[in-house]
Amino acid sequence: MSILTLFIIIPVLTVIGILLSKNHMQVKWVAVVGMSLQLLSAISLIFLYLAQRKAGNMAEVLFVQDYVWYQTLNIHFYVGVDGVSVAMIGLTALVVFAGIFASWDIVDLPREFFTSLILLATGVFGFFICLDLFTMFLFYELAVIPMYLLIGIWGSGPRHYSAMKLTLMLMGGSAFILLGIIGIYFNSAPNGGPLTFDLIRISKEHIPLNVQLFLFPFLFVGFGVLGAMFPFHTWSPDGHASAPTAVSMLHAGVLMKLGGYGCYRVAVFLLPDAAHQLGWIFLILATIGVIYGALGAIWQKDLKYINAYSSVSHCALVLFAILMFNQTAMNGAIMQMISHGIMTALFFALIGMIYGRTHTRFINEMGGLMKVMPFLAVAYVIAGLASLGLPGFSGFVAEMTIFVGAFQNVDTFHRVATIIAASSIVVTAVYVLRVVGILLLGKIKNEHFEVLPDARWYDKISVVALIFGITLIGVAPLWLSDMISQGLGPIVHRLIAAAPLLIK
Amino acid sequence: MLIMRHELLLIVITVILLIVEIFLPDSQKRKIILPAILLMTCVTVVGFLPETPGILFGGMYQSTQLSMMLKNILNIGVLIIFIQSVDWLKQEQNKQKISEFFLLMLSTLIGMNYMISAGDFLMFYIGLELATIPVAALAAWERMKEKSAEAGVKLIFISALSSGILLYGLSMIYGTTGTMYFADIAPLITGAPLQVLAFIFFFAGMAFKISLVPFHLWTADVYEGAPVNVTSYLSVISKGAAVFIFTIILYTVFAKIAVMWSEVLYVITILTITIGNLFAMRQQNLKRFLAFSSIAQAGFILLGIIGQSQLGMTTVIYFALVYIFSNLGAFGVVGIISNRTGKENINDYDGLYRTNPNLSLVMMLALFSLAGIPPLAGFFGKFFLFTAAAKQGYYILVLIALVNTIISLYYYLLVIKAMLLNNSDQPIAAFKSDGYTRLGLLLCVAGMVIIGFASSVYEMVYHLSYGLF
Amino acid sequence: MIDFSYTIWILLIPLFMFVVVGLFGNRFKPIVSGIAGTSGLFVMWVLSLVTAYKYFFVLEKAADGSFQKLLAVNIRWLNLTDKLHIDMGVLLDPISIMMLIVITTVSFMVHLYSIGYMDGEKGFMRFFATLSLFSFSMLGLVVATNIFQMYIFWELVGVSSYLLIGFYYTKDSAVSASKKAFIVTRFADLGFLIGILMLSFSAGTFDFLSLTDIHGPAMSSGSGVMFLGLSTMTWSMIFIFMGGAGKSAMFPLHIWLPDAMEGPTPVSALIHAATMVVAGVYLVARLFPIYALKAPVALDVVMYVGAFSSIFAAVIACTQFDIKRVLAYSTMSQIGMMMFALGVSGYGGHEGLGYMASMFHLFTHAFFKALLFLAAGAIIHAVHSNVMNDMGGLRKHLPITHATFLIACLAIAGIPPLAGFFSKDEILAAGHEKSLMLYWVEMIVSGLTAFYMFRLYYSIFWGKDQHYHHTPHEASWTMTVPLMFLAVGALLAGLIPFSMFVSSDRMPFMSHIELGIAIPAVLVGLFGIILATIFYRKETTIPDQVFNALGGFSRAAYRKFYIDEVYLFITKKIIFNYVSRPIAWFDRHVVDGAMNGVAYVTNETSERMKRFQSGQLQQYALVLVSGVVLLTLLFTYLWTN
Amino acid sequence: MFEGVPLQWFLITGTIMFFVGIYGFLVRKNLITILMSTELILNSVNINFVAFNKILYPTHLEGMFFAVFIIAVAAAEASVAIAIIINIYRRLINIDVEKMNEMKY
Repeated sequence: MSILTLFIIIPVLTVIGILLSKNHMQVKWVAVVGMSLQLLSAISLIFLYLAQRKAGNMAEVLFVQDYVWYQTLNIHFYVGVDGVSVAMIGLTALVVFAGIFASWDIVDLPREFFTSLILLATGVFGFFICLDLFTMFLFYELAVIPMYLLIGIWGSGPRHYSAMKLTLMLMGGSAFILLGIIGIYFNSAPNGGPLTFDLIRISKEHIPLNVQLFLFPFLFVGFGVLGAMFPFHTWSPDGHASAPTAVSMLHAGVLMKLGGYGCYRVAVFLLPDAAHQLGWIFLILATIGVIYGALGAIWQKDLKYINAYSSVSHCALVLFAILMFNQTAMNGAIMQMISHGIMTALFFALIGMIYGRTHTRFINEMGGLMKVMPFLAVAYVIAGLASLGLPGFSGFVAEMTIFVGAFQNVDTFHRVATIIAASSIVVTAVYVLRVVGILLLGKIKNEHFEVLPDARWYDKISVVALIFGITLIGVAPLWLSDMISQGLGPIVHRLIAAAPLLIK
Repeated sequence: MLIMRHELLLIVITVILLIVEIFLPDSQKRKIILPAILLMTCVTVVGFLPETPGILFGGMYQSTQLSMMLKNILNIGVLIIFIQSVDWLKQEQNKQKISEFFLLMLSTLIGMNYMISAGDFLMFYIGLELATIPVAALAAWERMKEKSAEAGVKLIFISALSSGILLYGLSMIYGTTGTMYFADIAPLITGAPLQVLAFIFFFAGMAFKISLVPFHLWTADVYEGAPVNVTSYLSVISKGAAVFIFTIILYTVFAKIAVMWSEVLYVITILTITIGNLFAMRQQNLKRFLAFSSIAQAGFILLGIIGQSQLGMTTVIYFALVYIFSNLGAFGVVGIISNRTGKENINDYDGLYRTNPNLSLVMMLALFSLAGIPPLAGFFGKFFLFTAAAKQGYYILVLIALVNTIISLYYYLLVIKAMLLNNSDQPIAAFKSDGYTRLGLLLCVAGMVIIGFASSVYEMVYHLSYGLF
Repeated sequence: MIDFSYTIWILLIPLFMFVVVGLFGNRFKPIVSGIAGTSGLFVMWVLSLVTAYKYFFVLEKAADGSFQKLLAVNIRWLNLTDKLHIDMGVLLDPISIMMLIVITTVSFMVHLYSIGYMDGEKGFMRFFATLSLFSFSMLGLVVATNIFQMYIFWELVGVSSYLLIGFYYTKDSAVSASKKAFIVTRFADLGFLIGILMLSFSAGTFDFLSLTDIHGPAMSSGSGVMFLGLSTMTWSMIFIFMGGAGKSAMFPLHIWLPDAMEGPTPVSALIHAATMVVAGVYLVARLFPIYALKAPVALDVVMYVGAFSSIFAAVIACTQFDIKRVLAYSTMSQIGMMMFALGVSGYGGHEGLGYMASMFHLFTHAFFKALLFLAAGAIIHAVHSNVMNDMGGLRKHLPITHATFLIACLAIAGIPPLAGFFSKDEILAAGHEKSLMLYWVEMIVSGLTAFYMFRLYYSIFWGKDQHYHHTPHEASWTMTVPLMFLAVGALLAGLIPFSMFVSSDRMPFMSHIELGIAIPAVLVGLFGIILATIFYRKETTIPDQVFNALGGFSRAAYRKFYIDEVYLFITKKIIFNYVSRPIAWFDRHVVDGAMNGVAYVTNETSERMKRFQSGQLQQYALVLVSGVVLLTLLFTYLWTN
Repeated sequence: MFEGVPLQWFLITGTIMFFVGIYGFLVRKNLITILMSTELILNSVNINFVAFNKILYPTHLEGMFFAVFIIAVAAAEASVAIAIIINIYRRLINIDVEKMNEMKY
């Protein structure tokens, strides 16, 4: 019975508790308790993992646990983590924890809300701990579907449209993934032996090249949709704009990471040769996405749209880094996922809190909030600085790792792509400062805002937790990056085996 | 003698009910409901007792572990339908005909059982007709409604036509092989043009029962016109039985021309899934809506059949099982609501969750299961179907099917949207459904949730099924 | 061997100050944070003086008699590739110690001054918190052991400058100024980053020690031609200089500096006169061996940019009326001279005169320019305006300020024996050796400098009184003491035998005043002063006549040669309207439209197809039968041949 | 009595009946007539069976039995159909198939 199973059990128990609880106060507290436990077990998992590694346990994945589920199809419930998944689990736990507090004000159907929220979280955790393609996919869809209800019922604006669009596009992606997974399954034992969904086992095999070439686009695009890859990103602005606070947080913070993680863990890891042959196409798309999202954000007037587009840009940077196929860049990709996860969650939390007070998200209608709600305003500035990659915050570490890593590729194509992508940091500065300038600084435009309250205790908890996260990583990144790069070892070796000329 | 246990038991209880019906005074007709259900329960339970397979009537009737399991599946389905229909049967206009409902249902069930364990086309044909004709009577159940009568007419006439075509095919098979026994026919199937023609006629006949495109047009009308419980029966039980026997015959009798019929299925699958979904998208009446969704589902089932392997047959049966529970769940909700309020349109369901949370929850689960959303059983069923088809290398077919799952998800979400997202100024008033309905729905939910997780079900099916190679 | 590891406290103290004051400052009375910050700076000041003494006089020299570069502290911060890793630490060598002294001194003075100047401002606490953040990042920048640490603190310096410029955040001009400053420098930093990427890739290290080791492998790397016939090294150096130019407000990235004067005056004194703006010069000096030995072309770029910026800024400075803006442009021009000096310098021995001169000028300039700003601050504090025309005859009211201001003016005008004279003389000497043309340009610049400084001086302290709301008076001692202290610095700093401590190859050498250079320089300076005296000693119409006589040129100079307008056009018009807006539109209508289009088409098909079902029994039968027939035809055809 | 009559003749007759039945099913408007056309189809099948049995496989009587059963089942089918038709007639006083399109789309 490994610790990992807790990450499924705790949420399930929490959901049951929520369904049993009487009034909505009780519901919230059950959720808080459950997710705090989750956070604690995530932290302890990180420490256990580091301890194991320090103890010299060099196994590819730790805390392994393997149950046979479907005998004949060789489907297992097979969990285990390496550095990467540990990091992602930590991220998820943190964001969910903050999300619970950020959605403290939910009055309409709170029980259903928290149930779906935690179901979503369950899906995400499951996805990160599973090493069996089938169960991974199961949890993946489990994570996507509650989105529909969460946005549709508790959302704002054109919520029905956005919810439907988001769900259909993501499910379209998962349809591609399903095809890819089945394809991998039937080629999982090219030289005899039983077929398997076991990710580690497959990664030891060598799938025939033509099959890889056929499957890779499906898998990469399928996950890329969730990773907001240009041009499949359009669900994200609408979805974010309509989603309630906590949902935007989880969605941008965690769910979009499933895409990047899937691209890395399934598409590139299992189909390295195809990745090398077809990678350039998606690299172009990713590079476009980076700059495109950033430029798109400049024009927006709705806070959530601005943030959604910046998310597009940042997540494109993740794919960009993954497609650089070397240890450093991939390390950066993972760190970028984590950093962007926390940071964007912080953004959406703040936007939600501001919206909850001013009831508008249009920056032109607001101004001088620094005077009214200093706590939120300062937090927003911090988030902004983190997002434009200021040293001392996680964003900087991630981006620099990515750029240095990407620059290790000698050829002009990668170099140019890198420089284009790097230029996004300027554009990011532009739109971040634009928002800060219009929204927080300057004079108060609307005198009704002068009396608005500042953050309340639960707001503060969620904000502080997230800020702590980005600052911790930003100030002391070494442990994280080392942990991740341990996890990256196998995939990098596989990639090098696929293309010997790559520099590690 | 006990080999024919299922059928005999059913016949017995049919007779019992008949006698009780005769001696029951008009005012007391309702008293028959409980015993009927109890008897059916007994049959279902007894059906699970182990039994050695065997052959009767010189091979006309063959009972195997597989066929017994299929019969059990059907029994469960019928039992749930019985439980679900109580609320409806108790209504005033039905109180004279309660026992007829059970009698007709049971006789069709008998027919299906014979059909499933047929070893000979004659037995198969008799079973088929026995399974079809009473349903027409059931469809025309509500004498006061034109719709119902119209449904009956459409059903009986189209079925007559299709069985005529089917028989014509059979006659040609007889002409080319000189026998009607499956076992004897199988080796004599050579793919001669006449046999091809025969197969296509036979296929058309079955396609009508399974309501595959382009033999599906009757479905929606009949489903809409017939009473909800009959509709659910049509969409689940008779379709399921037809699928089972169809698979068996394809895998045994027509094994030698598998290459040919898999091509036919390839085309028909694409047609059925796509057209079924496209039709379903814009339906307002929930029964029509579910009719088309069930057409699409039938198309998905073909994916398993085309798999041609043991895996394929397993997934077909497994999916049919899942489908029974999911669809019955959906129809159960539609039924109880239409009984209580007479509303059957999607936009009548606006804001249902606010008034009847549990019903809409069941409905949501059922629809999610039909759409193949984890962790409900439908997800596993669909996944295995795709696996089965991909095993034969039909990746393109799988891709098309996958794209269609998105469309289907869209229209299932439309209903969920109505129930949970929309707010209506006059939603369906909150009402308390009776114990039977609750029980029925509970069984469905249990089925949807458990079957997926309990891999043992799948394993059992797998070990009883067989494939072509 | 002396242990210098205590120097880390010079970094940690301000960081600690920032965190404590930032988080808990509002718990106490504002003044507490002021005192805390100042005392903290005092400690740092003492520490750095001690360090300087130990380094220069106690620590034994390296084998070849040069001052050694030593890593006082070095901690692994992040692993990138197997070769590249980012460290955090303290690097001690002559220039870093020189910068330590400059920064701590000026910063200490400014802290002290601000207690009086910012008294009663709301956000007093915030001011001091940010100030200590700045000190932390600036010190971290100068003691950086590797180029990436430098980049990190470079960014931090940028942001603290952003926060301080935007200190009065309710003033829209301040907000936009801070935004402008940050974005322009950020743009430059992009160049810096790309430069770092290239350099580190070809040299395989971030570490300054191995980068600037003239016999090391890094030196021999990246010499392959990359683009436009220039080597990788050259390109990376040019890009890195782009970063430096951004911070040091070199043309054409200077536009943020004048607007930055929106910030409180002490901030202008500290950040935008003495310390941060010279970071670019420091950066070039830090990588000087590479520039000199590997990338002469890049060094020429530095030279020309520096020269042009100095003359350009000097001209504009003559036409401005906002005293802080005049000072800002003069800063830009002085920094231009420093860059120029680096540009003309060679490596090693007397060749490296320019290097020494530039550092020397950086050192002296810090004193008198900080002094000028603080004095200007005192004046503004007294007059509540920073436009020349509201001033005049202040010498009676503000004697101390007047005296110190005058000293500063003389110093910057290069009048012996004040600080400016020596450093500027060295620069001109170095320039004279390299290229005569640029030497004369710099001559003109020093003339102009003298002119506009005294224009400023006269129009503030002479002329007749304006009608002030209340008679101006000297501010509290906390403000005057720093003035006097810095004045002493401006008087004496030049007498230090600078070349004995700082030189391109850290090898002490004798530099002496060449009268051939010095005398004309002083004459030019005096000429400028005299001219200014004629123009502005009393109210005359000569200036306006000259102004009009020069016509378009002077008007252009007054409008700062329309550079701002050009930038505004590019950003607001092009980027905003012709790039971002179309993208937003494209995203909504094309990309998203495609997705919605699919959905729409499907829906329509379904709507149309539904019509097929007419409800006619016989039509159903027809479809059924025809289905059979079609299948039959198709497959009997397919299979029977 | 039928000696010498080749199989084809029976089959052709059967086929003609089959298609006549289908034609009738598709074009006649009166439900009863349509029912009769289905009977035609079934009878054509009967002819086939009997003919095949008599001429090709005279040893067993499978075809004959099949025909008998078909006749029986057809009778059952017809009875149910007619019952429903009567019901229809009660509701809307005619049995024109084209009137029965209440449910469509």
